[in-house]
Amino acid sequence: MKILYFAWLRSKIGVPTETVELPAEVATAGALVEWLKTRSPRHAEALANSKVVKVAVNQEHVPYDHPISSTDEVALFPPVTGG
Amino acid sequence: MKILYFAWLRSKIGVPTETVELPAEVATAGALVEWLKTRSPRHAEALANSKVVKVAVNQEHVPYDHPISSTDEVALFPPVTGG
Amino acid sequence: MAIRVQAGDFDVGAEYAAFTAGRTSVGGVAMFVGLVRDIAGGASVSAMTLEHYPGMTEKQLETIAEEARRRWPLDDVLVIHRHGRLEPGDRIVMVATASAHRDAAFESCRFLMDWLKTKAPFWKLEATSEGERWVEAKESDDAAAARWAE
Amino acid sequence: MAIRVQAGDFDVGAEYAAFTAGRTSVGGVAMFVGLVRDIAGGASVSAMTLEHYPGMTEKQLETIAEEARRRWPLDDVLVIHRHGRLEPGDRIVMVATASAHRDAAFESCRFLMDWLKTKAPFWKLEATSEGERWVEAKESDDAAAARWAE
Repeated sequence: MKILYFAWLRSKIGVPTETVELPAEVATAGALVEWLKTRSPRHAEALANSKVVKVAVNQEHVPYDHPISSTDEVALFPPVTGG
Repeated sequence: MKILYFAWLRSKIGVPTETVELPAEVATAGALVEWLKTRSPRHAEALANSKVVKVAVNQEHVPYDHPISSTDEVALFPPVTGG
Repeated sequence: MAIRVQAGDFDVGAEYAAFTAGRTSVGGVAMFVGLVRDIAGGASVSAMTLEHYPGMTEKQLETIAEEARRRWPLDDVLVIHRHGRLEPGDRIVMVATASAHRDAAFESCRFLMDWLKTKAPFWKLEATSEGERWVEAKESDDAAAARWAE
Repeated sequence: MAIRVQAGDFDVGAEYAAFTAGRTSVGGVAMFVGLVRDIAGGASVSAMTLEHYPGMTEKQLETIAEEARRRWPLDDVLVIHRHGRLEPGDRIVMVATASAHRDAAFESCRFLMDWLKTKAPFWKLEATSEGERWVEAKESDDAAAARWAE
Protein backbone atom coordinates (compact mmCIF):
# COMPACT_ATOMS: atom_id res chain seq x y z
CA MET A 1 0.00 0.00 0.00
CA LYS A 2 1.21 3.49 -0.88
CA ILE A 3 1.08 6.05 1.94
CA LEU A 4 1.49 9.79 1.37
CA TYR A 5 2.42 12.28 4.09
CA PHE A 6 1.91 16.02 3.97
CA ALA A 7 2.96 19.16 5.84
CA TRP A 8 4.54 18.58 9.25
CA LEU A 9 3.68 14.87 9.15
CA ARG A 10 5.93 14.65 6.09
CA SER A 11 8.77 16.62 7.66
CA LYS A 12 8.55 14.74 10.98
CA ILE A 13 8.48 11.31 9.36
CA GLY A 14 11.13 12.42 6.89
CA VAL A 15 9.67 11.06 3.64
CA PRO A 16 6.78 12.28 1.45
CA THR A 17 5.67 8.77 0.60
CA GLU A 18 6.37 5.16 1.44
CA THR A 19 5.10 1.78 0.31
CA VAL A 20 4.18 -0.67 3.07
CA GLU A 21 3.11 -4.33 3.25
CA LEU A 22 -0.06 -4.20 5.28
CA PRO A 23 -0.73 -7.05 7.77
CA ALA A 24 -4.18 -8.57 7.22
CA GLU A 25 -5.45 -7.39 10.60
CA VAL A 26 -4.93 -3.70 9.70
CA ALA A 27 -8.31 -3.14 8.09
CA THR A 28 -9.29 0.46 8.93
CA ALA A 29 -7.78 3.94 8.64
CA GLY A 30 -7.44 4.13 12.41
CA ALA A 31 -5.74 0.74 12.64
CA LEU A 32 -3.32 1.88 9.93
CA VAL A 33 -2.33 4.96 11.94
CA GLU A 34 -1.71 2.77 15.03
CA TRP A 35 0.28 0.27 12.99
CA LEU A 36 2.40 2.97 11.32
CA LYS A 37 3.46 4.21 14.77
CA THR A 38 5.36 0.94 15.25
CA ARG A 39 7.53 1.48 12.17
CA SER A 40 10.00 3.93 13.74
CA PRO A 41 10.40 6.45 16.57
CA ARG A 42 9.86 9.21 13.99
CA HIS A 43 6.55 7.66 12.96
CA ALA A 44 5.58 7.23 16.61
CA GLU A 45 6.30 10.85 17.41
CA ALA A 46 4.68 12.29 14.28
CA LEU A 47 1.52 10.23 14.74
CA ALA A 48 1.32 10.50 18.54
CA ASN A 49 -1.70 12.81 18.67
CA SER A 50 -4.34 11.21 16.50
CA LYS A 51 -6.62 14.25 16.95
CA VAL A 52 -4.44 16.11 14.47
CA VAL A 53 -3.77 13.19 12.12
CA LYS A 54 -6.33 13.19 9.31
CA VAL A 55 -6.73 10.39 6.78
CA ALA A 56 -7.81 10.45 3.14
CA VAL A 57 -8.49 7.24 1.23
CA ASN A 58 -8.45 7.56 -2.55
CA GLN A 59 -8.41 11.34 -2.14
CA GLU A 60 -11.51 11.53 0.04
CA HIS A 61 -11.55 12.52 3.71
CA VAL A 62 -12.52 9.48 5.82
CA PRO A 63 -13.16 8.77 9.50
CA TYR A 64 -10.87 6.37 11.40
CA ASP A 65 -13.34 3.49 11.11
CA HIS A 66 -13.24 3.64 7.31
CA PRO A 67 -12.09 0.33 5.74
CA ILE A 68 -8.84 0.25 3.78
CA SER A 69 -7.39 -2.26 1.34
CA SER A 70 -3.96 -2.70 -0.20
CA THR A 71 -4.93 -1.09 -3.50
CA ASP A 72 -6.04 2.17 -1.87
CA GLU A 73 -4.09 5.42 -2.05
CA VAL A 74 -3.92 6.51 1.58
CA ALA A 75 -2.75 9.96 2.71
CA LEU A 76 -2.06 11.19 6.24
CA PHE A 77 -1.92 14.89 7.01
CA PRO A 78 -2.62 17.52 9.67
CA PRO A 79 -5.82 19.58 9.62
CA VAL A 80 -5.86 21.64 6.43
CA THR A 81 -5.05 25.37 6.46
CA GLY A 82 -5.67 26.64 2.94
CA GLY A 83 -7.79 29.51 1.73
CA MET B 1 -39.51 76.11 1.07
CA LYS B 2 -37.99 74.11 -1.76
CA ILE B 3 -39.51 70.68 -2.36
CA LEU B 4 -37.89 68.02 -4.54
CA TYR B 5 -39.73 65.07 -6.07
CA PHE B 6 -38.15 61.89 -7.38
CA ALA B 7 -39.06 58.83 -9.43
CA TRP B 8 -42.79 58.26 -9.95
CA LEU B 9 -43.66 61.02 -7.50
CA ARG B 10 -41.87 63.40 -9.86
CA SER B 11 -43.58 62.04 -12.96
CA LYS B 12 -47.03 61.96 -11.34
CA ILE B 13 -46.77 65.49 -9.95
CA GLY B 14 -45.19 66.64 -13.19
CA VAL B 15 -42.32 68.76 -11.87
CA PRO B 16 -38.98 67.80 -10.30
CA THR B 17 -39.05 70.64 -7.83
CA GLU B 18 -41.26 73.46 -6.61
CA THR B 19 -41.00 76.32 -4.15
CA VAL B 20 -43.89 76.71 -1.72
CA GLU B 21 -44.91 79.23 0.94
CA LEU B 22 -45.51 77.11 3.98
CA PRO B 23 -48.41 78.04 6.32
CA ALA B 24 -47.22 78.34 9.92
CA GLU B 25 -49.32 75.38 11.05
CA VAL B 26 -47.46 72.96 8.74
CA ALA B 27 -44.66 72.07 11.13
CA THR B 28 -43.82 68.40 10.45
CA ALA B 29 -42.89 66.21 7.46
CA GLY B 30 -46.24 64.42 7.72
CA ALA B 31 -48.21 67.68 7.86
CA LEU B 32 -46.34 68.85 4.78
CA VAL B 33 -47.38 65.73 2.82
CA GLU B 34 -51.02 66.33 3.82
CA TRP B 35 -50.84 70.00 2.91
CA LEU B 36 -49.19 69.28 -0.48
CA LYS B 37 -52.14 67.04 -1.39
CA THR B 38 -54.36 70.14 -1.43
CA ARG B 39 -52.28 71.90 -4.09
CA SER B 40 -53.67 70.02 -7.11
CA PRO B 41 -55.41 66.79 -8.15
CA ARG B 42 -52.02 65.54 -9.41
CA HIS B 43 -50.50 66.13 -5.98
CA ALA B 44 -53.45 64.45 -4.31
CA GLU B 45 -53.17 61.38 -6.48
CA ALA B 46 -49.38 61.09 -6.27
CA LEU B 47 -49.35 61.46 -2.49
CA ALA B 48 -52.49 59.42 -1.78
CA ASN B 49 -50.73 56.43 -0.23
CA SER B 50 -48.47 57.82 2.45
CA LYS B 51 -47.00 54.36 3.06
CA VAL B 52 -44.97 54.76 -0.12
CA VAL B 53 -44.17 58.45 0.27
CA LYS B 54 -40.84 58.88 2.02
CA VAL B 55 -39.46 62.19 3.22
CA ALA B 56 -35.90 63.47 3.51
CA VAL B 57 -35.09 66.72 5.28
CA ASN B 58 -31.71 68.23 4.45
CA GLN B 59 -30.78 64.97 2.71
CA GLU B 60 -31.51 62.73 5.68
CA HIS B 61 -34.34 60.20 5.89
CA VAL B 62 -36.87 61.37 8.49
CA PRO B 63 -40.08 60.01 10.03
CA TYR B 64 -43.36 61.89 9.49
CA ASP B 65 -43.21 63.52 12.93
CA HIS B 66 -39.90 65.19 12.12
CA PRO B 67 -40.08 69.01 12.40
CA ILE B 68 -39.56 71.13 9.28
CA SER B 69 -38.82 74.79 8.77
CA SER B 70 -38.87 77.07 5.74
CA THR B 71 -35.09 76.95 5.27
CA ASP B 72 -34.99 73.15 4.99
CA GLU B 73 -34.43 71.25 1.75
CA VAL B 74 -37.26 68.74 1.70
CA ALA B 75 -37.49 65.80 -0.71
CA LEU B 76 -40.38 63.40 -1.30
CA PHE B 77 -39.83 60.07 -3.00
CA PRO B 78 -40.96 56.46 -3.17
CA PRO B 79 -39.06 53.68 -1.35
CA VAL B 80 -35.56 53.48 -2.82
CA THR B 81 -34.61 50.72 -5.27
CA GLY B 82 -30.89 51.12 -5.92
CA GLY B 83 -28.09 48.61 -5.65
CA MET C 1 -12.34 55.04 1.79
CA ALA C 2 -13.84 56.03 -1.54
CA ILE C 3 -17.47 56.69 -2.47
CA ARG C 4 -18.26 57.45 -6.09
CA VAL C 5 -21.58 58.15 -7.77
CA GLN C 6 -21.12 58.37 -11.50
CA ALA C 7 -22.83 57.96 -14.87
CA GLY C 8 -19.83 56.27 -16.47
CA ASP C 9 -18.83 52.64 -16.26
CA PHE C 10 -16.09 51.36 -13.97
CA ASP C 11 -13.44 48.69 -14.51
CA VAL C 12 -13.69 46.04 -11.80
CA GLY C 13 -10.09 44.89 -12.31
CA ALA C 14 -8.66 48.41 -12.17
CA GLU C 15 -10.75 49.19 -9.09
CA TYR C 16 -9.61 46.00 -7.37
CA ALA C 17 -5.97 46.74 -8.23
CA ALA C 18 -6.14 50.30 -6.90
CA PHE C 19 -8.02 49.14 -3.80
CA THR C 20 -5.36 46.61 -2.78
CA ALA C 21 -2.20 48.27 -4.16
CA GLY C 22 0.65 48.28 -1.65
CA ARG C 23 -1.34 46.63 1.11
CA THR C 24 0.25 43.78 3.03
CA SER C 25 -1.94 43.75 6.13
CA VAL C 26 -5.10 42.70 4.30
CA GLY C 27 -6.07 39.04 4.56
CA GLY C 28 -9.19 39.20 2.49
CA VAL C 29 -11.11 41.38 0.08
CA ALA C 30 -14.83 40.79 -0.37
CA MET C 31 -16.49 42.31 -3.41
CA PHE C 32 -19.92 42.51 -4.90
CA VAL C 33 -20.84 43.72 -8.36
CA GLY C 34 -24.49 44.30 -9.21
CA LEU C 35 -25.53 44.02 -12.85
CA VAL C 36 -28.59 44.82 -14.96
CA ARG C 37 -30.54 41.62 -15.67
CA ASP C 38 -32.33 41.10 -18.96
CA ILE C 39 -35.44 39.81 -17.23
CA ALA C 40 -37.45 41.07 -14.27
CA GLY C 41 -40.82 39.99 -12.96
CA GLY C 42 -41.33 37.79 -16.00
CA ALA C 43 -40.84 40.61 -18.54
CA SER C 44 -37.77 41.09 -20.68
CA VAL C 45 -35.85 44.26 -19.87
CA SER C 46 -34.23 46.28 -22.66
CA ALA C 47 -32.87 49.11 -20.50
CA MET C 48 -32.89 50.54 -17.02
CA THR C 49 -32.58 54.17 -16.00
CA LEU C 50 -31.28 54.93 -12.54
CA GLU C 51 -32.44 58.21 -11.08
CA HIS C 52 -30.87 59.50 -7.89
CA TYR C 53 -30.84 62.46 -5.53
CA PRO C 54 -27.49 64.17 -6.05
CA GLY C 55 -25.98 65.24 -2.77
CA MET C 56 -28.11 63.00 -0.60
CA THR C 57 -26.83 59.91 -2.41
CA GLU C 58 -23.20 60.64 -1.61
CA LYS C 59 -24.11 61.64 1.94
CA GLN C 60 -26.03 58.40 2.57
CA LEU C 61 -23.31 56.23 1.05
CA GLU C 62 -20.69 57.97 3.20
CA THR C 63 -22.81 57.37 6.30
CA ILE C 64 -23.30 53.70 5.43
CA ALA C 65 -19.58 53.22 4.77
CA GLU C 66 -18.66 54.92 8.04
CA GLU C 67 -21.12 52.66 9.84
CA ALA C 68 -19.45 49.59 8.29
CA ARG C 69 -16.04 50.82 9.47
CA ARG C 70 -17.43 51.34 12.96
CA ARG C 71 -18.83 47.80 13.10
CA TRP C 72 -15.97 45.82 11.55
CA PRO C 73 -12.16 46.14 11.59
CA LEU C 74 -11.73 47.22 7.98
CA ASP C 75 -8.63 48.42 6.16
CA ASP C 76 -10.69 50.08 3.48
CA VAL C 77 -14.10 50.42 1.85
CA LEU C 78 -15.01 51.19 -1.75
CA VAL C 79 -18.51 51.96 -3.04
CA ILE C 80 -19.21 52.89 -6.66
CA HIS C 81 -22.79 53.35 -7.85
CA ARG C 82 -23.84 54.40 -11.32
CA HIS C 83 -26.83 56.44 -12.42
CA GLY C 84 -28.39 57.11 -15.81
CA ARG C 85 -29.30 54.72 -18.59
CA LEU C 86 -27.96 51.16 -18.45
CA GLU C 87 -28.53 48.01 -20.49
CA PRO C 88 -28.65 44.32 -19.57
CA GLY C 89 -25.21 43.10 -18.55
CA ASP C 90 -24.10 46.61 -17.54
CA ARG C 91 -22.57 47.14 -14.12
CA ILE C 92 -24.67 49.13 -11.63
CA VAL C 93 -22.78 48.96 -8.37
CA MET C 94 -19.53 47.72 -6.88
CA VAL C 95 -18.77 47.36 -3.20
CA ALA C 96 -15.41 46.17 -1.88
CA THR C 97 -14.20 45.75 1.68
CA ALA C 98 -10.72 44.83 2.87
CA SER C 99 -9.91 43.37 6.26
CA ALA C 100 -7.34 41.26 8.05
CA HIS C 101 -10.16 38.77 8.60
CA ARG C 102 -12.40 37.19 6.01
CA ASP C 103 -15.56 37.21 8.15
CA ALA C 104 -15.27 40.98 8.60
CA ALA C 105 -14.76 41.45 4.86
CA PHE C 106 -17.71 39.22 3.92
CA GLU C 107 -20.13 40.62 6.50
CA SER C 108 -19.34 44.28 5.92
CA CYS C 109 -19.67 43.84 2.14
CA ARG C 110 -23.10 42.30 2.53
CA PHE C 111 -24.10 44.92 5.12
CA LEU C 112 -23.15 47.69 2.68
CA MET C 113 -25.22 46.17 -0.13
CA ASP C 114 -28.21 45.56 2.14
CA TRP C 115 -28.15 49.08 3.55
CA LEU C 116 -27.45 50.68 0.23
CA LYS C 117 -30.57 48.99 -1.16
CA THR C 118 -32.76 50.51 1.52
CA LYS C 119 -31.06 53.85 2.32
CA ALA C 120 -29.34 55.21 -0.79
CA PRO C 121 -31.76 57.39 -2.81
CA PHE C 122 -31.74 55.59 -6.15
CA TRP C 123 -34.78 54.60 -8.18
CA LYS C 124 -34.88 52.25 -11.13
CA LEU C 125 -37.07 52.80 -14.16
CA GLU C 126 -37.20 49.66 -16.32
CA ALA C 127 -37.98 49.66 -20.03
CA THR C 128 -39.59 46.26 -20.53
CA SER C 129 -41.50 44.37 -23.19
CA GLU C 130 -44.61 45.50 -21.28
CA GLY C 131 -43.66 49.17 -21.22
CA GLU C 132 -41.86 51.41 -18.76
CA ARG C 133 -42.26 50.82 -15.08
CA TRP C 134 -40.69 51.96 -11.85
CA VAL C 135 -39.17 49.06 -9.95
CA GLU C 136 -40.99 48.48 -6.69
CA ALA C 137 -39.10 48.17 -3.42
CA LYS C 138 -38.88 44.60 -2.22
CA GLU C 139 -39.89 43.50 1.22
CA SER C 140 -36.99 41.05 1.08
CA ASP C 141 -34.62 44.04 0.89
CA ASP C 142 -36.16 45.57 3.99
CA ALA C 143 -35.83 42.22 5.74
CA ALA C 144 -32.20 41.96 4.64
CA ALA C 145 -31.42 45.41 6.02
CA ALA C 146 -33.28 44.62 9.24
CA ARG C 147 -30.81 41.79 9.91
CA TRP C 148 -28.19 44.43 10.65
CA ALA C 149 -30.24 46.50 13.11
CA GLU C 150 -28.24 46.96 16.29
CA MET D 1 -17.67 26.24 -13.68
CA ALA D 2 -13.90 26.48 -13.40
CA ILE D 3 -11.57 25.13 -10.72
CA ARG D 4 -7.89 25.91 -11.00
CA VAL D 5 -5.00 24.99 -8.74
CA GLN D 6 -1.84 26.71 -9.88
CA ALA D 7 1.56 28.03 -8.79
CA GLY D 8 1.29 31.20 -10.88
CA ASP D 9 -0.51 34.40 -10.02
CA PHE D 10 -3.93 35.31 -11.40
CA ASP D 11 -5.34 38.67 -12.53
CA VAL D 12 -8.53 39.47 -10.61
CA GLY D 13 -9.78 41.88 -13.27
CA ALA D 14 -9.19 39.46 -16.14
CA GLU D 15 -10.84 36.65 -14.17
CA TYR D 16 -13.84 38.83 -13.37
CA ALA D 17 -14.14 39.90 -17.01
CA ALA D 18 -14.02 36.33 -18.30
CA PHE D 19 -16.42 35.17 -15.60
CA THR D 20 -19.12 37.67 -16.54
CA ALA D 21 -18.51 38.07 -20.29
CA GLY D 22 -21.69 37.88 -22.34
CA ARG D 23 -23.95 37.22 -19.36
CA THR D 24 -27.17 39.19 -19.08
CA SER D 25 -29.09 37.01 -16.63
CA VAL D 26 -26.73 37.62 -13.71
CA GLY D 27 -27.89 40.12 -11.12
CA GLY D 28 -24.90 39.88 -8.84
CA VAL D 29 -21.36 38.58 -8.63
CA ALA D 30 -19.85 37.99 -5.20
CA MET D 31 -16.09 37.60 -5.00
CA PHE D 32 -13.50 36.95 -2.37
CA VAL D 33 -9.76 37.27 -2.74
CA GLY D 34 -7.51 35.93 0.01
CA LEU D 35 -4.06 37.49 0.41
CA VAL D 36 -0.86 36.77 2.33
CA ARG D 37 -0.65 39.02 5.39
CA ASP D 38 2.69 40.38 6.63
CA ILE D 39 1.85 39.56 10.22
CA ALA D 40 0.45 36.45 11.89
CA GLY D 41 0.13 35.56 15.54
CA GLY D 42 2.19 38.60 16.49
CA ALA D 43 5.18 37.64 14.31
CA SER D 44 6.13 39.29 11.05
CA VAL D 45 5.82 37.01 8.05
CA SER D 46 8.36 37.23 5.22
CA ALA D 47 6.98 34.39 3.10
CA MET D 48 4.46 31.58 3.04
CA THR D 49 4.71 28.26 1.25
CA LEU D 50 1.51 26.47 0.36
CA GLU D 51 1.81 22.72 0.09
CA HIS D 52 -1.07 20.72 -1.32
CA TYR D 53 -2.11 17.22 -2.32
CA PRO D 54 -2.27 17.22 -6.13
CA GLY D 55 -5.28 15.31 -7.37
CA MET D 56 -7.17 15.42 -4.11
CA THR D 57 -7.12 19.22 -4.09
CA GLU D 58 -8.87 19.51 -7.45
CA LYS D 59 -11.29 16.73 -6.50
CA GLN D 60 -12.26 18.41 -3.23
CA LEU D 61 -12.67 21.81 -4.84
CA GLU D 62 -14.88 20.30 -7.56
CA THR D 63 -17.00 18.62 -4.90
CA ILE D 64 -17.35 21.83 -2.92
CA ALA D 65 -18.26 23.83 -6.04
CA GLU D 66 -20.86 21.23 -7.07
CA GLU D 67 -22.31 21.38 -3.58
CA ALA D 68 -22.63 25.17 -3.84
CA ARG D 69 -24.45 24.80 -7.17
CA ARG D 70 -26.78 22.27 -5.60
CA ARG D 71 -27.65 24.58 -2.71
CA TRP D 72 -28.03 27.91 -4.53
CA PRO D 73 -29.32 28.96 -7.97
CA LEU D 74 -25.97 29.93 -9.47
CA ASP D 75 -25.10 30.86 -13.02
CA ASP D 76 -21.45 30.05 -12.48
CA VAL D 77 -18.70 29.37 -9.96
CA LEU D 78 -14.98 30.11 -10.15
CA VAL D 79 -12.34 28.87 -7.71
CA ILE D 80 -8.63 29.58 -8.15
CA HIS D 81 -6.14 28.51 -5.48
CA ARG D 82 -2.38 28.93 -5.65
CA HIS D 83 0.33 26.74 -4.19
CA GLY D 84 4.06 27.24 -3.73
CA ARG D 85 5.98 30.17 -2.28
CA LEU D 86 4.15 33.46 -1.78
CA GLU D 87 5.03 36.77 -0.17
CA PRO D 88 2.99 39.30 1.83
CA GLY D 89 0.46 41.02 -0.41
CA ASP D 90 0.40 38.07 -2.84
CA ARG D 91 -2.94 36.58 -3.83
CA ILE D 92 -3.67 33.06 -2.52
CA VAL D 93 -7.23 32.33 -3.51
CA MET D 94 -10.12 33.78 -5.49
CA VAL D 95 -13.71 32.61 -5.35
CA ALA D 96 -16.47 34.12 -7.47
CA THR D 97 -20.13 33.22 -7.72
CA ALA D 98 -22.74 34.60 -10.09
CA SER D 99 -26.47 34.49 -9.54
CA ALA D 100 -29.68 36.26 -10.47
CA HIS D 101 -30.01 37.04 -6.75
CA ARG D 102 -27.50 38.76 -4.51
CA ASP D 103 -28.22 36.65 -1.42
CA ALA D 104 -27.40 33.47 -3.36
CA ALA D 105 -24.18 35.02 -4.66
CA PHE D 106 -23.08 36.23 -1.23
CA GLU D 107 -23.96 33.07 0.64
CA SER D 108 -22.47 30.63 -1.84
CA CYS D 109 -19.23 32.63 -2.01
CA ARG D 110 -18.88 32.52 1.76
CA PHE D 111 -19.85 28.86 1.83
CA LEU D 112 -17.12 28.07 -0.70
CA MET D 113 -14.47 29.88 1.32
CA ASP D 114 -15.57 28.30 4.59
CA TRP D 115 -15.58 24.79 3.13
CA LEU D 116 -12.40 25.29 1.20
CA LYS D 117 -10.67 26.25 4.47
CA THR D 118 -11.68 22.99 6.13
CA LYS D 119 -11.83 20.50 3.22
CA ALA D 120 -9.26 21.42 0.57
CA PRO D 121 -5.90 19.76 1.29
CA PHE D 122 -3.64 22.80 1.55
CA TRP D 123 -1.12 23.50 4.31
CA LYS D 124 0.65 26.77 4.98
CA LEU D 125 4.25 26.98 6.10
CA GLU D 126 5.10 30.47 7.31
CA ALA D 127 8.59 31.95 7.35
CA THR D 128 8.43 34.39 10.25
CA SER D 129 10.77 36.52 12.31
CA GLU D 130 10.64 33.66 14.84
CA GLY D 131 11.51 30.95 12.30
CA GLU D 132 9.50 28.60 10.11
CA ARG D 133 6.23 27.23 11.37
CA TRP D 134 3.26 25.34 10.02
CA VAL D 135 0.07 27.33 10.39
CA GLU D 136 -2.32 25.65 12.79
CA ALA D 137 -5.93 25.03 11.86
CA LYS D 138 -8.29 27.48 13.54
CA GLU D 139 -11.30 26.39 15.53
CA SER D 140 -13.05 29.44 14.13
CA ASP D 141 -12.71 27.93 10.64
CA ASP D 142 -14.32 24.69 11.79
CA ALA D 143 -17.11 26.71 13.38
CA ALA D 144 -17.55 28.70 10.17
CA ALA D 145 -17.84 25.52 8.11
CA ALA D 146 -20.23 23.98 10.64
CA ARG D 147 -22.66 26.82 9.94
CA TRP D 148 -23.32 25.23 6.55
CA ALA D 149 -23.99 21.69 7.79
CA GLU D 150 -27.31 20.53 6.38
